[in-house]
Amino acid sequence: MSTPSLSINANWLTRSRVGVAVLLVIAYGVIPFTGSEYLLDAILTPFLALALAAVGLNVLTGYAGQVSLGSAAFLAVGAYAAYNFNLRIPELPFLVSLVLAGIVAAAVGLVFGLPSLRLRGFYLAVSTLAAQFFVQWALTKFGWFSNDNPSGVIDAPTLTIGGVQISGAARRYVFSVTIVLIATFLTVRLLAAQSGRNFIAVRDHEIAAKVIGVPLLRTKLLAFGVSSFLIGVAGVLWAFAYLRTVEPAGFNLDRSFQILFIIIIGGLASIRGSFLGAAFIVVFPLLLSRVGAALLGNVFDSGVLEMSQRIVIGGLIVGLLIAEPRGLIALVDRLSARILPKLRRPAPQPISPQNYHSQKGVI
Amino acid sequence: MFDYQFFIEVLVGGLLSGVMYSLVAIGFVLIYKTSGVLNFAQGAMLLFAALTFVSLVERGVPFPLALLATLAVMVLLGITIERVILRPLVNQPPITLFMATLGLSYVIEGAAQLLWGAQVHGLDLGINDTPFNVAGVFISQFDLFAAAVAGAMVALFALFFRYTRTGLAFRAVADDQFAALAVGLRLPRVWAAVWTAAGIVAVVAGLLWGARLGVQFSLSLVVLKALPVLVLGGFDSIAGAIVGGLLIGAIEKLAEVYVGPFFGGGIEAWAAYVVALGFLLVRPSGLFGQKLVERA
Amino acid sequence: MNVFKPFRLAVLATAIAVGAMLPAKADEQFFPLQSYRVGPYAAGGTGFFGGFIDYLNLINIRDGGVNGVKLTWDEGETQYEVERGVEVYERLKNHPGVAAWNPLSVGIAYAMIDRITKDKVPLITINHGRTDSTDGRVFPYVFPLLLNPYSETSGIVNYIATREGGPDKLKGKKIVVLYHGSPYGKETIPIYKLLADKYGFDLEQIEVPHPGNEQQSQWLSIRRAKADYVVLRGWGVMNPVALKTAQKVGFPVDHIIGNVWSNSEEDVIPAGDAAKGYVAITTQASGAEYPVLQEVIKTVYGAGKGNLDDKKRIGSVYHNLGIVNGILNVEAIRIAQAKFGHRTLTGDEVRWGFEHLQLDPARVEALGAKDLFHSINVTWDNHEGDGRVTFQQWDGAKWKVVSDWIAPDWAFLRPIIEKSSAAYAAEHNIKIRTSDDTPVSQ
Amino acid sequence: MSLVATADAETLSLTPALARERAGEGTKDVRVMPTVAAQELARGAAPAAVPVLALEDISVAFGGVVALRDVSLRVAEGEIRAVIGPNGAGKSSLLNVVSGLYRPDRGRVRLGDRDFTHVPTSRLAGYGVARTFQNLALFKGLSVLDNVMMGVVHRRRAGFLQQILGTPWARREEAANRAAAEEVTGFLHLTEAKERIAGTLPYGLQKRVELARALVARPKLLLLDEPLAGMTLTEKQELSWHIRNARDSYGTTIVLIEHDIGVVMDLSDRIAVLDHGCKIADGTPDQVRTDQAVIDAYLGVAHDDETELAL
Repeated sequence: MSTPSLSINANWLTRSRVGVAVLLVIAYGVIPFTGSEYLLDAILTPFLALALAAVGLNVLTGYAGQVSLGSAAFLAVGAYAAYNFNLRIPELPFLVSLVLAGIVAAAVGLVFGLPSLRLRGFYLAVSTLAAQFFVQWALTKFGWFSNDNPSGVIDAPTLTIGGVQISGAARRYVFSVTIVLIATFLTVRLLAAQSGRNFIAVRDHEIAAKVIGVPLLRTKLLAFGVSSFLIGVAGVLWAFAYLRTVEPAGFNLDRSFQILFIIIIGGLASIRGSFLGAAFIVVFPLLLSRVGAALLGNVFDSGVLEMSQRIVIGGLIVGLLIAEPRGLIALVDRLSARILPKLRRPAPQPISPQNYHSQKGVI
Repeated sequence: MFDYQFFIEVLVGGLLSGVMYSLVAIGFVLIYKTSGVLNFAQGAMLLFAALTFVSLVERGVPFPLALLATLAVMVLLGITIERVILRPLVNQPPITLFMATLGLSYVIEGAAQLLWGAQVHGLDLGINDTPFNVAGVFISQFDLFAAAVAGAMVALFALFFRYTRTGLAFRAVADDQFAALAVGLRLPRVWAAVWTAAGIVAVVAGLLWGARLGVQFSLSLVVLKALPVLVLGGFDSIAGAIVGGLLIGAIEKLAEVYVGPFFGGGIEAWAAYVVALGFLLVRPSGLFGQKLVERA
Repeated sequence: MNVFKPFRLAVLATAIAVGAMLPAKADEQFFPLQSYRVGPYAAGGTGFFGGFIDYLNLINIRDGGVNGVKLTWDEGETQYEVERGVEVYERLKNHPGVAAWNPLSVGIAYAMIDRITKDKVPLITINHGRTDSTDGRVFPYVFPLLLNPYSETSGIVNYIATREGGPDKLKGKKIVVLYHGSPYGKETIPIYKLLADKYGFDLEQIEVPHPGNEQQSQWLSIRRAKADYVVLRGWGVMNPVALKTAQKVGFPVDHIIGNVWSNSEEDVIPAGDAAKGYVAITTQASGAEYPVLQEVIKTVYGAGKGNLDDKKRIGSVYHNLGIVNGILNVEAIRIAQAKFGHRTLTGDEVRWGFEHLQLDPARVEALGAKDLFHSINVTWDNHEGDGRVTFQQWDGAKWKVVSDWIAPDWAFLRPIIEKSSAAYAAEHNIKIRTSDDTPVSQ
Repeated sequence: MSLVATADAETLSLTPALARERAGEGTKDVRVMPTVAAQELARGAAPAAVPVLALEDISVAFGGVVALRDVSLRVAEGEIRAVIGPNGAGKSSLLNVVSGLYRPDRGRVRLGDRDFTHVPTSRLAGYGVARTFQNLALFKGLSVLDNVMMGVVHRRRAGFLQQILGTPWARREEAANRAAAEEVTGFLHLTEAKERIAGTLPYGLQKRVELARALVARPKLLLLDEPLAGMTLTEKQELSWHIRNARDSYGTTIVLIEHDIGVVMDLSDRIAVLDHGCKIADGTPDQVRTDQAVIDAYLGVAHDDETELAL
């Protein structure tokens, strides 16, 4: 019997003040000082960028039910837009370039979101592939985007925000975590408001939503716009805080699938799920290859490890979809409900369970 | 002046490579038509089939025996996929099933490379590819052979669907799974048969594409060539897969040769998708796809 | 209470613990390897890194290391993806005694330039990478050994000139460059234009979108343009498909010239008989008959430590590239040890070694690599080292050398390189070095 | 462009085609009374007030299958108007035409003084029309309260940015809608389950939530598509009580499609009977019960097995 989950507006932000406070203390107090450069630069910063992209895709696919296979294109638009704003208008402070890059990504998202009114399901998913290939082609073809660098690769300059140079792993991490927390907070507020409810209405029963007066096109375009904005900003973090040099091939179809896997594994329509999924996708392959190398030593070369890793991830996705379609977050919630019964509010007296579909409204 | 001969050559080349796209698209249609699942793992199955065949041939197994063994392996793979992955997910929304096939494609790609290694293999089907010169227009022997094979396969499927009992069962399940169930069709057997057929299509497409590209990891990327075909022809129609393939093949090549230079070349990757998308906005369920009647 | 935190903390704790577990030992020179053995470019990765490791094993088994300093290495799988390459870099950069980085990937190399310059550890991009990194004054720690993309282009054009009977015969000839739609592929667009203006040949550059498994329209355009020669600047599946499609449209395969990343056995085998007669440039000849290869077979594979699973690939183009890259890395260390002492060297000392890596044909012969590669002459401001190239033709079973050693037009290329490196220096405000002193790291 | 009706509707006779073409756009308020409706009024077939809903010769067919053929129906203010008929008689199609989900091949739909050939579904809520669906169109992922609040979504004007920033305007709208939802939830005795996710509720409760969502906007016209389907007897009695109470407290005009003849006979003021897409009878419950055509259509099934529901 799946425990009755709570409604959208009892989101975890308001429900557990303590939890959020502890999270902030760790994020700003503990990690920047104790974390090694490897942990900060190779694990946490990519995790934060991918988590923000996953939150963005979750708004579109998890909440609004519009499947997109082209999210990597918006990562790329964000990265290249920020690079060009920063390069061609030097007097713009970087944070403004970041927001403008998000807006450009949102605009591109709107354009490729237009077909969503007439198309549904796979047809829409395939049309988002048009966005993926077109953006990737445009970024390599037109030299202007990469400042006419012959190979199309952009070198991200060192960031300066308010005079402070963001160099060094700790500062890059703090910059990323601040951007991600602010963006996620605003997204949670949007999802808890009427627009968030409209997303779910369009996802669960588009016809009923239309009859009661939900503006379908505006809601879908808002979902595409907000989603692309968040993914665009994640693209800026990926290019400026993490890799620091970026080529269009880095935002290929595998990247789109990676973000999609994150929200499937983490949990559709769940912000915490997006973070959990991103943590899993970034850390799991590293752990697997380290454990594999440690246990099996050099019996197997890194290629065999890589391939077995691919099987394990693929198998896990299928297993999860069968065992818990609502993703890892549902498992974590179920575990925590058993381990910390006293902390959770006593659930209302259980009404006979109903076989309810795999939708979930909790943030 | 407009070089007609060259135009014909590009067109014929486009149509013939379009047939190769249809080969992959048919695998998708078979499974989507009867179970509503968009099997994104079709590409990985294609790679697995080609890799199995070529590895057997390289280990000295004679041609026909290797072909039979590969067919057996793919049939087994098809049935296992249906049994292990799709049956437990049978009443999940189509998007969950689509994502399951994504996960599945990772598993198959990993298994293929673990089992047969990651080297590149040449695959010679014994068709030398010196082109015929038909009135100055070069037509490739291999593509003609591939077109013949694809044509034969489509005819085979058309007959199979129309005149055999199992074919009838396929069409019944495609129309309405519950009605078919009610009539007493054992769905699991039908789906197992469907996945077997898809396995066979994967072998044929795998060998032809493998001969064309060489058997290697990027073989599974061929799937991306088939998606616009499905969008144009409709996800649930074999005829759509063929006509869509021809159209996409021709449009892709003509666009690259004639329109490409204005964009600086390399537009093939997205041209097909944009054409399919444009067509879709006019007819949301593709050329032959059934128009979904929204039941309130 | 936020239930999510304990789970994330556990993950962070393990990551920190694993990161700090690396053993520290004296008198070892370490090579971090960002290798790729799977995915679309597995052929290149397994061959190159196989050859490199085989040569390091040879030095350890036969000579007990370089003057007693044992060579060690650790592999991290990157699947040719930039962020995986960066992750392996972050993980291995603090390992004691890092000698040099050899990523063999354009994307990863670009991402490493800033990082290794700060760490003062040399980055080796043999036969590829940024052309302007040849200018040691601006890129003190980057070494495109033997051949940078512009020299390769000049080498190819010079070879075509010899085929046509002299540079003046190039005028009016039609040359098409078919390049892979990626940073690597686009790197040489400007230089081909310059050479076309210089020699007066007609030039057309056609892009093949990644992955390049469908080239019908590109090759029909080539036929329409009535090209005399096609330069194939491909990578991965694009190469065999190009050769098969050329056969399909009736283009003579011996007029296709492969660049240094379309010259391996793995590029031609899948194309079958369509590849017979195909010519490709190389800095290292193919074949296992060279003394150093014989020693590798006898000593390394004999001791069961050979890295290649498929023994038939010993002596293949990629394998030999790995062997040559091993020779250059080891000799650079040997030269640096002569100055700094027979001990584990710092990255900067190894950099000094590379900047004095001069192996004339006689020394190359002493290393058992006569005719495998010609020579190298690296100086503090010329990090390429004026490598010479030769051309091999595929006869359906193996490569046969069909030209003697050709020298690219270095004098013509140097000013172009310096203009580009000067722009890079300005953009990144780098102080241009004036002599071979230890570069100050900005 | 809004065409102001100058003279009395009688004299201003637009050719049907022009009226249909202009009204067909459906976006503008066209206050024009085509001649056909005028004659009907003259015959005094319905109470003098303008009917809340009027269907004139509606015909809908899918390929060969005829769903509705020349069906006319008039619903007066405050009336509980039932539409009954055997399976496949076209009842749901009728509601789908009224709510604009189907475009009729022929005929016109008049909502109050607006006249359409194809009703613009997205503007239904604005015209004060709400409906429930035959097979439960709840938003399973939302809580009960959120589902009900969706019923008044058409009143929201504050943009998404204002919602994020929580401007006073946005907060006021949210509070107003929440209050309306709380009130209707109480009205339908759902308060205790209002935080629960709609998908986790039993079927009977979910039907009630859908009714609450339809009622929250105080619609002038409520279309109920088999609200009692699949319910136990007690649940049927409860929901019937709520339906009648909605009409009595809020004065909502209700079009009820229902199979349970007992409930229909008891609840409705007038009943229309459809069979194979045609209207075969229209009148008070007693008139319809004794109408021979109705009995034939139902083969006498209606009478003997349904006991009189003692409400």
